[in-house]
Amino acid sequence: MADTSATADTADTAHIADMTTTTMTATAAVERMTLVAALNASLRTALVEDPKTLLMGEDIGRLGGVFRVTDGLQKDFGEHRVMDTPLAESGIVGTAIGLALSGYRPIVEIQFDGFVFPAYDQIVTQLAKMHARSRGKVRLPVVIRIPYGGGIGAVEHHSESPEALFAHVAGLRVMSPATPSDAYWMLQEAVRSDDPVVFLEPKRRYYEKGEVDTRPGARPGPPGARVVREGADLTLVAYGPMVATCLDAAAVAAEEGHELEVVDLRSISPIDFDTVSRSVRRTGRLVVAHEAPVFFGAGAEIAARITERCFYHLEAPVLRVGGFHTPYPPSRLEDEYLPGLDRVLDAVDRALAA
Amino acid sequence: MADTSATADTADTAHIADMTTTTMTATAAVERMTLVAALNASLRTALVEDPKTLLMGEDIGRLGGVFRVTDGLQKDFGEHRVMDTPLAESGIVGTAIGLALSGYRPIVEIQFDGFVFPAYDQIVTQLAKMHARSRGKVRLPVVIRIPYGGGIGAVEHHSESPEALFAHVAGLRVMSPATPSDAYWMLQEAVRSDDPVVFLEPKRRYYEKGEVDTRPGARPGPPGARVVREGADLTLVAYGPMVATCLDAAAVAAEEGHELEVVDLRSISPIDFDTVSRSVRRTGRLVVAHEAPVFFGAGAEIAARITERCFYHLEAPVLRVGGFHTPYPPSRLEDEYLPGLDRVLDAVDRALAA
Amino acid sequence: MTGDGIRLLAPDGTRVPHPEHSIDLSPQELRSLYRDMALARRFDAEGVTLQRQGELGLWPSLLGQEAAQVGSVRALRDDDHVFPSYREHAVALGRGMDPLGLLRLFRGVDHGDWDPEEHRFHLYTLVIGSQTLHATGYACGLAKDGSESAVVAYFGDGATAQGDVSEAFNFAAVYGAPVVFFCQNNQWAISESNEKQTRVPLYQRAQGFGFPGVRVDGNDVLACLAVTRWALERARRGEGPTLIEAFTYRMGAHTTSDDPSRYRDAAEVESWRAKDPLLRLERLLRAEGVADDAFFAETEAAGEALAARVREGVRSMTAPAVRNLFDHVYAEPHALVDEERDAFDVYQAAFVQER
Amino acid sequence: MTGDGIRLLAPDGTRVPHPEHSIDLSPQELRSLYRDMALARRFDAEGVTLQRQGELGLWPSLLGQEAAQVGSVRALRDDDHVFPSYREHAVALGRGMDPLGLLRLFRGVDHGDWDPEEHRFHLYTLVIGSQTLHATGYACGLAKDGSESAVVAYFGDGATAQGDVSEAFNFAAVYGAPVVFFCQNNQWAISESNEKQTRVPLYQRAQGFGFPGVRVDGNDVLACLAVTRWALERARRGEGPTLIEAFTYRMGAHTTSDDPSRYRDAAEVESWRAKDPLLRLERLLRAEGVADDAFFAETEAAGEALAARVREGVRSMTAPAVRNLFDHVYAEPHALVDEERDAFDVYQAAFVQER
Ligand SMILES: Cc1ncc(C[n+]2csc(CCOP(=O)(O)OP(=O)(O)O)c2C)c(N)n1
Ligand SMILES: Cc1ncc(C[n+]2csc(CCOP(=O)(O)OP(=O)(O)O)c2C)c(N)n1
Ligand SMILES: [Mg+2]
Ligand SMILES: [Mg+2]
Repeated sequence: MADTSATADTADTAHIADMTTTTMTATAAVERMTLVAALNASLRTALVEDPKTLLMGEDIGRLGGVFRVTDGLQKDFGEHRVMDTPLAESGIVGTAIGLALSGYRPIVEIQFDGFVFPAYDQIVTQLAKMHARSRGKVRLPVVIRIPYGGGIGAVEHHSESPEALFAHVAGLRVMSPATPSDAYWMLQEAVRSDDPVVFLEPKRRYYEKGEVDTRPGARPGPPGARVVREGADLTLVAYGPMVATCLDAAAVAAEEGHELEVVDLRSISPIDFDTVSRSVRRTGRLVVAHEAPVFFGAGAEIAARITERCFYHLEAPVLRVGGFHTPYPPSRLEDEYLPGLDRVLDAVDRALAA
Repeated sequence: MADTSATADTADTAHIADMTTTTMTATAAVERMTLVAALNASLRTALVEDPKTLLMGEDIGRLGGVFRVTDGLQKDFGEHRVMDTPLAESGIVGTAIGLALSGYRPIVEIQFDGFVFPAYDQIVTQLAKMHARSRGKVRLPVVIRIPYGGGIGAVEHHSESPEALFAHVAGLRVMSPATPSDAYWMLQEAVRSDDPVVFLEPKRRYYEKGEVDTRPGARPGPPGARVVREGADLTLVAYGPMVATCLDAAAVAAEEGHELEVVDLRSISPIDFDTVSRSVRRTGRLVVAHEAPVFFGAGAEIAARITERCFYHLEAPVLRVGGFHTPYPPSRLEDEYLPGLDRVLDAVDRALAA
Repeated sequence: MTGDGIRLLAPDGTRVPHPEHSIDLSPQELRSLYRDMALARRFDAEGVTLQRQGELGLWPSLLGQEAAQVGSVRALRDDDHVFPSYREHAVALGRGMDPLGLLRLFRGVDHGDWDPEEHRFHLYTLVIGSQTLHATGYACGLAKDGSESAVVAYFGDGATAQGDVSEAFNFAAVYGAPVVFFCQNNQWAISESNEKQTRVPLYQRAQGFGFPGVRVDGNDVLACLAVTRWALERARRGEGPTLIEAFTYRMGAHTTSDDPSRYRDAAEVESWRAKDPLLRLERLLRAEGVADDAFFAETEAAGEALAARVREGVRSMTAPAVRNLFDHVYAEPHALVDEERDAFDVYQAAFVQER
Repeated sequence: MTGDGIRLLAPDGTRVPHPEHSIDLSPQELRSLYRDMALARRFDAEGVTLQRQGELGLWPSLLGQEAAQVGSVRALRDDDHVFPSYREHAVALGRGMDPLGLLRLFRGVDHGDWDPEEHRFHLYTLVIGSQTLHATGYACGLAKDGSESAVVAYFGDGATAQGDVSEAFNFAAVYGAPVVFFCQNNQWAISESNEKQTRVPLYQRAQGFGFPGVRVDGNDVLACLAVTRWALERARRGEGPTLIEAFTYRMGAHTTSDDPSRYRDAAEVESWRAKDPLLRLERLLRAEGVADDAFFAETEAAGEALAARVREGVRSMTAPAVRNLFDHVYAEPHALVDEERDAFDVYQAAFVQER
């Protein structure tokens, strides 16, 4: 039976052999690519730049992952760096913690949002806490990549938005890119971080394209919130898959004479409240949109904190638009269920009318 | 090796033998008792009233649970109704789901808050969703009892407040009693509910006493929020272990001339926003206190929704006081860490000053 | 015991004697097993076609696993209970389930909302391994009731790696629960072959938990029936759980979304084609004169009829209104759900008006 | 193999020959093993006393498990790594850990914040079973590095029921990780005896995952040393994991919070007293003339000195300021933590002023 970890010496030789292949080089350039391709390029860069970087997950090897985010990486970097794991998420994350303790920097793929929960204990009680527990002596640079959110016509458990369940937990960073460029660079940031990062990938945007400048000089700073459209009438905050929806809403609102400012949060823990506050102080109105259920969702935290910070600037209560307090519906209902253009605009209208 | 489930016929006989013992009778009366004793009495009532009720958990048999909540119940009802389980929380909850599917009504004990996470997958992806998934055909009357919160000088993982992590999940009910009487009756309510209930027991109040009327006629309705102290100046919302702290704070504030209205939420999912709104419309100010970290905590949801409902009645932003975005500290620090009287009063002062 | 496992019917259609697990079936029973396999295969092919035509969102094909499913489900009594994974279409048919119930799930109009008690066939479960614990708990419940029914939990080779499955093995062993763990080892968990999941043959896992594990030739419907029957009898006698590893092969893609050419050789698939479960039973039936051309033609016609019914049924399936989503989140009234339903009604009404 | 397991030293202090696991130790090594056990026992007793005196919040006593811990840890090389549970005080001492580090955790001034790399002794882990996966991952890392170090993961009999432990067994087997799973079967998981956790002897669990499991007499320090050494050699040779079940007994309460009189008989405890791990080595040492009264007196004195040092150290331990809590939540700057720290500073300053 093949031993994918192998004994020390064969591992080493394989590794050296890998290092000499030209495919190891990540190409740096400005290119139009899909979000998936950007993630793939970012992982490739990480594997090239740091031999301690490892990829782990189910079906990430020959298959390249069910979304092909790791396509070609096992072929180019070998089974020792791109490890197909047994089908056990707790085992994957727990083993990744051990690998991190031994000096590696594992990047874990969870196949779908709905399948992260078997690993929740390891993430919440171990991964999140070990740095604090050791008072800084242990660092766990583990990235947990999770394709998340709905909109792809999938069956149950394949469309969840669990970000609140990670953001509430101290010790984790939670981020979600909205564009191919952010996918590339935020993943770079996540990989370089010495903190554990839950990296949520907006799967329904996987095949949307955008320009990505992968040249080292293009590296932006750590991901704060970003104003992606300016406007004076109302602030619309979103992240991940909902940013594009909110930009569409802003375009429609503009036709109706309302100038919406759209803020892409990018990081969900911590949240860049300074950027949001600055915007709300100008606009006086705030709508937060996410796919996750509204009840105890990110919108609650944003509404609470921004209201506290901007109480005397707010002309209307912060409105939230998001998932209902129901399980994610069967796929034929998801277009109506998801907070789409119309539901966002409805909330915007109500906020503007208040 | 003893088989604690046993074959069908021995199980049955044992069961009938149990039914005839006098210890089976729950005594109904008005009595002063600790919160633990109230829970014990409530479980006893449940076991007496419905032969389909089962208790499951680690060390709940002879030991009576580490907090003695199940003290004496295995002796009186037998191993078939009060089952010591293997040390595996996912197994406990998963098996409880199966038992519920077969017509039983399992009441599960999780030994400590920090040990519920291995069961999180079963709770979130299975227990919470099966009723909706089957469009009502399946009912899962499972109660998950969890001693939660800090303040007892315990080691790591024994002082967590995970309520937000359950409240965000549709399909679960989450409740937490603050007094022995509520402990008795709310647990009755949880056991009778055909929905899964996460029942959070404020462990640092376990040995506080209160009057409990266990006579059937004393049964209150389902647990809405309750105004436990009236006041006109500010509404203070809490639940579980923080209710007593908030009542203390109100007493101190009264000496300083501020009349605080204290609302015990009792149910964390759903939240009785009507009661809270009514109060806030009168007082114009709201402070929410809980032990759990503030970031993405229950206070966020309450602040967001009450601000939306009472925007024009609020004279100050809703303030939240609770745990920090840090892991729960070593026990020698918990008195300072926990939102105690002083931190609650500090928030009250700030809200009154705004 | 390793290799292909317990076998009563060789790929060439000849019978293989077995000291413990022999089985004596009437001609009619033999024909009926073939018929069930053939109908399942035809039904499954229709699932694939419907997905290709855009009528279904996804279809996990059972092609190659007909004997494992039909043989095992045939061993059940009516009052026994099944906890399936998501590929047990032939088991579902064997329990008398309406095939359209399954298809509603894969069309995305519901999450598979049949009543699990109607045919004692639980809901499909997509979180790998979860259902093994439910099956164990259900079996404990049956034992407590003094019932003589038993439970069969279906899962795959990949699932054995999940902690939940090990916990189910242990709970079942400790409680002596009347449950049969039926693992269809179809050699692949999406793109991962057995050696990525386990270091030893899967049936051996059971021993470490204190109950018997056996491997059976999963493409031999007779052996699957005989061995499952034996395991169910153990369960009924109060002897506790059994693990059956049905050694079979996933002839198709993992699901219609999958492209197996990325990770496995056509030659491997070819080698398994020679072990086809239908073909070998057909050989037996013909060799022993139990079935003739007319039977096979009639079976094929029945398959076509089933396919036609399924096709038509699927095409006319519509999704319920979103508003119905709010109805069954809780069994009892729930303020938040009511509030959100009301708000949704207001929103929809306004929206309709605007247009 | 069942019963008490592999044994080299009988309770009466006589040697027992064993075909595979014989061991040849110098008189000094034998004395040193005794000394380590005696110091551990004295240290542990002091932990109990300090808890009774209110100086510690909790203490999980290792009484009875000295041989399992001292024997196994003695088998390690300096560059090997240990992943303990929460009762491995003798293992900690064996690794050269400062005993006060452990006591800080149980005093509640920190969560046990030693540097796990200093003595290659990982943090105590309270979530049952979690550390077995970390150990497996660490071992994979060592193998990738080409290192010849190995890892030992400690856990209890109860822990074997956890899914994580089964997943660790499987990952270790599949990856051939150089890890030794050292299960101290002290017969009890708080109030639950072995038969509540498993239907079969625990060492048998390993076989189902494809690696060897052996039971060793956990009160026989020589056997524990010999068998752990053998398992570590297997690991170093690239032969993968081993499960060792050290059959021993928890002579005390689960922790100082526990009252074992509620669930177990005094007679059972008594019967294990006859198998005391220290006593039997003392008998050997005296019978073979390897140690005399002076040695035992000196050892006792060393124990008292350790206890005194510990007592003093614990009493002078103070908790860090709450403010420090904010320092190590993240390794890198974090806006929310900074904001909360600032707010806390403002609050505290105002509070101090008010007084
Ligand atoms: C907990 C969990 N993790 C991951 C997945 C994604 N997934 C779906 S099927 C599958 C492979 C299952 O393989 P196996 O158990 O052998 O069953 P088969 O599909 O071969 O019938 C995976 C990884 C899942 N459904 N659940
Ligand atoms: C996941 C989890 N569940 C429950 C507990 C509570 N708990 C602490 S120790 C213990 C028993 C452990 O028994 P065993 O593994 O045999 O170790 P021992 O204490 O005997 O050394 C339990 C149930 C825990 N710490 N972690
Ligand atoms: Mg498979
Ligand atoms: Mg133990």
